Amino acid sequence: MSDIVLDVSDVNKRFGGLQALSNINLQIEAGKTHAVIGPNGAGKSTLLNVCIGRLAPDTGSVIFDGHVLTGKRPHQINQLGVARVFQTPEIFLDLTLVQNVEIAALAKRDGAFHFRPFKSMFKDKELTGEAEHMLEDVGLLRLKDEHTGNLSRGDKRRLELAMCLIQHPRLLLLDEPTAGMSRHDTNRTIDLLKRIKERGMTKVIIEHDMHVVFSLADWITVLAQGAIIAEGTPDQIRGNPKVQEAYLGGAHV
Amino acid sequence: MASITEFNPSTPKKDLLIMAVFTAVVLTAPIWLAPIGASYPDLLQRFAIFGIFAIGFNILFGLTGYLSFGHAAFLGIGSYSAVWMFKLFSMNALLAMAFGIFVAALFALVIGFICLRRSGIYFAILTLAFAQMAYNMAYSVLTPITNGETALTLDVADPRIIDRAILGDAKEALPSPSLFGLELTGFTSFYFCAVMLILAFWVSLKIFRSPFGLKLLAMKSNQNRMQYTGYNTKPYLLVAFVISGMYAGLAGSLMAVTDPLAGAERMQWTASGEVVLMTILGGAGTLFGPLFGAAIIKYFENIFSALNKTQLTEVFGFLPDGMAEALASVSLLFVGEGWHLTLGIMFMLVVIFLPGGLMEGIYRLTARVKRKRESGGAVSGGAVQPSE
Amino acid sequence: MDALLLQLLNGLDKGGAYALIALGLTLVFGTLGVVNFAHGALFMLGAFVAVAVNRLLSFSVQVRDESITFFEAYKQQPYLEIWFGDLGLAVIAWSVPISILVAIPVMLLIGLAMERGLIQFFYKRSHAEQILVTFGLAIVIGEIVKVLFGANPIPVQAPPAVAGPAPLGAWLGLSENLVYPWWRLIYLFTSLLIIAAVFAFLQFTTYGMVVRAGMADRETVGLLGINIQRRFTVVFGIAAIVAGVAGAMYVPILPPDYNLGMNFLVLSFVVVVVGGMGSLPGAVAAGFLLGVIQSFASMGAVKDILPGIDQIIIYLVAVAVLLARPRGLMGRKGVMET
Amino acid sequence: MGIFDGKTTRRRVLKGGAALAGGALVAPTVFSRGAWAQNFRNDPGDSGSVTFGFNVPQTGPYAEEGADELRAYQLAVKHLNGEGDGGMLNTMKPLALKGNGVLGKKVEYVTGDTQTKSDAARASARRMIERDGVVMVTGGSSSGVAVAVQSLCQEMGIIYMNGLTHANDTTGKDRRRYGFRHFFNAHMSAAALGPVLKQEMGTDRRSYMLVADYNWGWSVEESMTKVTEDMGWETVQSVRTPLGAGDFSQYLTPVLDSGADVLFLIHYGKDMVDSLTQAVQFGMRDRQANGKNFEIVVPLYSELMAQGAGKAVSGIYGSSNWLWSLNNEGSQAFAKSFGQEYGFPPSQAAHTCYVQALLYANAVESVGTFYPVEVIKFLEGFEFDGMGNGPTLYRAEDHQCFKPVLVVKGAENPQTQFDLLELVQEVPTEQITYPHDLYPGDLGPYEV
Repeated sequence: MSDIVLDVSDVNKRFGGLQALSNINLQIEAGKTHAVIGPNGAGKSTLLNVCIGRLAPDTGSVIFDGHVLTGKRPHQINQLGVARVFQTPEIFLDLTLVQNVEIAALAKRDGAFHFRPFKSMFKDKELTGEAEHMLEDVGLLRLKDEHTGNLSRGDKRRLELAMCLIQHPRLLLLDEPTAGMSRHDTNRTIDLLKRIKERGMTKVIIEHDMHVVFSLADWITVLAQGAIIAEGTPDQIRGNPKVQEAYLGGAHV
Repeated sequence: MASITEFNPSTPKKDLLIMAVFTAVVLTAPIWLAPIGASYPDLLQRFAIFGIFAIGFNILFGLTGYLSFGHAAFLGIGSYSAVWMFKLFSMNALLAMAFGIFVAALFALVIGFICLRRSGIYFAILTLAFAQMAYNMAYSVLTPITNGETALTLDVADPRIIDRAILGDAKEALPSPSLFGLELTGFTSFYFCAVMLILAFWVSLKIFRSPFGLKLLAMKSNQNRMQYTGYNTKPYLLVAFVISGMYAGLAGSLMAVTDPLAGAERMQWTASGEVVLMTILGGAGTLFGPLFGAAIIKYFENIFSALNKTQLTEVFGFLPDGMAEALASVSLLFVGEGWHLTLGIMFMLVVIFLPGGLMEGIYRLTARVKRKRESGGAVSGGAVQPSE
Repeated sequence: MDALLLQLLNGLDKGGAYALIALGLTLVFGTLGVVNFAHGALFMLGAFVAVAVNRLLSFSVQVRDESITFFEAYKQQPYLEIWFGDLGLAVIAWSVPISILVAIPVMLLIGLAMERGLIQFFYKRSHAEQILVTFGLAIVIGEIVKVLFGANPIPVQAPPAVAGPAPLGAWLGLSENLVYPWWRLIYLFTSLLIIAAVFAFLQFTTYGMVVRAGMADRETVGLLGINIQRRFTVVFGIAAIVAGVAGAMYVPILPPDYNLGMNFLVLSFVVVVVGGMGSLPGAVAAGFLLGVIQSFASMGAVKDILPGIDQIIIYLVAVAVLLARPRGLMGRKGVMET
Repeated sequence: MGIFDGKTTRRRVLKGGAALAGGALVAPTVFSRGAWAQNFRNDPGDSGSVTFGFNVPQTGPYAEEGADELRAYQLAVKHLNGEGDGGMLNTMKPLALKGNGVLGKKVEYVTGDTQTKSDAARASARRMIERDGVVMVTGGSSSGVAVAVQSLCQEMGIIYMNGLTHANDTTGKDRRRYGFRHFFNAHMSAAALGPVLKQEMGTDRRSYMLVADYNWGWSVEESMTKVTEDMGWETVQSVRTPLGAGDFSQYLTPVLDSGADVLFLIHYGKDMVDSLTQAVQFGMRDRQANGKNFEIVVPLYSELMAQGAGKAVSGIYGSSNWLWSLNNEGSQAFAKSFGQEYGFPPSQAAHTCYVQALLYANAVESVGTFYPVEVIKFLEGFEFDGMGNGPTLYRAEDHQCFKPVLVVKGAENPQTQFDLLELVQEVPTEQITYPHDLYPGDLGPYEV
């Protein structure tokens, strides 16, 4: 019996006349990289928003590690161990790279609210060390004292990943992590994600770049028009005619 | 976009130096401000008090980016509380200040809790609305508490329960605020304010260097990311709001200490606007900027407004008579009753030529000089740049 | 009943003034993204256009009053009167309506000059800097007016035919006591007309459509190859005209002084925000709403129950609206929220 | 700055800071020589000149009035120093001044902006006292400022000669030993207006009051209500209006339907200009109510306000401290020298300020010292004449001047822009005098 980290069961969501999600059931196993794919408008983003509690499902439930996520606020969900990477990198633009990562580390260490105004940042060598180590891990150490505004999109994504990783989340949600990236940046990001994979972190990737999905995923769920049309290992999905029809359009991948 | 922040990596040693220099500069202000005619207790006190006000405002606006347009309300509340403390209990400055800060904090907690439900201009207008209500009420219907237009002042017949219990009922004349027997008037009073300013600055420095301050700044940059990183942003904002409200309360009660009077116009929107202008003029989010801004505006208000034709004619006395007269007349447009004009022009010039305020302007200028020196390093002998 | 009707009129009248000022302010927010603290100064400048026109028209022959020996007092006879007799006097008497016509080109020019000369450089700057520079500009404009016209309020009368009250009660078959100043009725009517004109312009002209599209999504419209910049300059000019005409028309009701703009500044911001940033209908609705509520709150019966309520009602309403509706009455998401 | 070189330890920095602080503590005494060494503050000593502080509103709603006050002060300084035509020095009785300054010292002055805010006014006054070493402060154009600066001057031991302030509090509840007021007050306005209103409008009137919602407004309201009700009038309603309302329509329309036939506009400055202009537009000057002509009364008038309201003032009653067109020696002397200097006649604000400056100078000259206690004792109970208001007494108990009060009316058909107001009656001093304990207050000590 494998350990289920995220359990989405019987979720339905309707926007006006549009059935955005119908009867979604997903069980995400610990340590696995789980990809959700589907053509535009398939309901991927809605599903993600339901998973992080931003949207309440009409029916069904989302349970993370024994906690109902629906109705919880973003910071509470994060504090439970869910980190999220956004479609467009969300980082702190006015701060330096190392500060960006430190803030993420502090959230993990000190919790959602922590008020000690007389504590000095620079005496916290441990924190800085940890942050720098993390930056080194994603290959941004040399830029650590730069402001983040000048980073390339790929570097911003890596920074955002670093911010998520330093929190050692139990579940990492990635919303199209390579959207809008050059081929070079995409490959670097894939490499990074692969390395993380080796650490056994549970991940959910929403993506429609097949190259990314097939390089990373252990298990793939295919959405189309709000419903799951197929599930399986990359190989199974690759060979699934329904998927090819709905999504790949017969093209070779 | 990116503003200069004092989060540029610093070291404890550097900060200690900053504090030492700052302390020295503040305490010697009566000496080095003498040549520009600003070395008299009242103005020096005002520099200190409005410096505190602006430093506190900067903790909210500079760090979190939340623009409060009603901060003068807390200044006024601090003043009224302090004067009431004087009247009812004791002339001890510390008691009055403690009370002023406490009451201001209470109000800030309630008002902040409500206003922080919104952000951006909606937040600004909410704070403005509360401050204007406070001002309008204090000026009229709350007169029994505030003494309205004529301002709340001390009276020989005030109860002063604690003082009378300790010192007896001897005094005939109006007492001055004091610090355990030391009367706070004239330069003594300035030094008292100066110490408070140094303390206030030190607290602000600590906040700027703390994880708490860093988080506030991060919130200004991206509140959404902050929430998804696991922070409950509301209490952070509220704490920042209350802290800056307490700074305003401290400034307000210090105003009462240096001059035991509390008037409603301290809470008017123009007073709130003034601290906004001070902060932006000096450079929001910088450590020293708000102080500079406060000092400049107060200097204009008190010194430029006091220049008149006779003095100007004297200044231009070395010129031929007609010319001196003409120059004096032209200058008169900018000083005396025209001092607002100078202030307005200065606001415009600073924003146009020094984006980000005076401090950022200074940073940019020094950075440019540095760059020039670096590029011309070989010629100038290659000054070694301290690595940061 | 009569009292309520009159207060409703008062409220609408006030509302008209609020709405006109707020309209331009929100237009500039919505299109240019600029927080214009000098908008009140435009209102004030409009009022002083009326003063200046009056001064020009009544330019006079100075006849020394010999009864006063120790300073020069003059009896004045306007040239217009000398040249054209009663017709000349009539022209002077109608100086306010005339000045409204004059205000249109003058305010347009001032608006364009302001936008091209200063505001355009601040589109991309932070709101804080916009506030500082426009506030500085407002001070400078105010001080220049002070130097030119003095600090005292300057009276300019409405034309005699409409200077007094209109017998509303007699028209409606109600009490004789029901009267209302002609000029205020004209003000209300004209403000509605101007509001309608601005809406029509935005709604029915292609120019206006582009501007509206620009308000909604500036980048896209810019990508379409339309010179949105120039159109926004014109928008600023329109905002200046609306504010200026509102100011010129307001002169008979409120003798203007150089501080007039500052007095209206805060209020107009409250109106705009209650209406919702960047929403034109919101600004108009909020203007009338606040005007009417303020009028009713000032009634003796209300004040007896809640003393001083008239002093804070506008702010109370603002707080209530903003807490109930996060973006004011009709605000759009994301505008000026950070 | 050797102590900052090399390795800076916390201890050394603190020490250095303390040393600097010590130095600074000593330094100020050098700059304010005379502040503590002598027996009273700002004693001009052997200096050849003496400085007065003119603290007037230069920005804000009363800027124009402040400008006129400043002109008057500058004229007073000229006259004191023996320049110009001497103005009221030619008419004042008794007179000790010789036209050679004060006690042989040339009079100089500093100016400041009160902004019509008590904080700013006190800051400005403090600057004058602490930095510029003035022996006397004078000015002000509102009661809030007057009371605030007056109490400051009491604490500092500097004499304050009030400018234009009309609330009863200034010499009532908030009277101070170091403060003196030449201007009349709300009580006197009411007392003077009463009989004239009775005579002009009869005893069967119903009045409606719009009151500026702050201390001054309330004190006029109180005085006016008492006087009018004593003569049989009925107060229908009294409504308080916020300061700076701008548009008063919502307060004016209820008047139409109230059954009142007299409207009191207890407003000053811009508020008065606005409310009066608007009241006239509502037809209130020309309407009939209860079979009588509807009347508007403005308890406190000023020329500058009349200019602001323009034609709206004609036929409106009010009271005034002084008019330049008064037919007496002092007034003419002052109006003449002011008119020749500036090209237009002085306002009542200018007059009261000019007189106050002269009165102070004369008191000093008379007692032969700037020592404020002596000067105060001289001014208390001082009787003088020839200053434009006829025989005048500075009452010792509350430092309020007692002199005739003018009831004035907006001119029906002004010939020039300078005769907007015309005199209706000069109400004699006896009628407006009241016991000093009617508004009880405490002057405080002579020595501070």
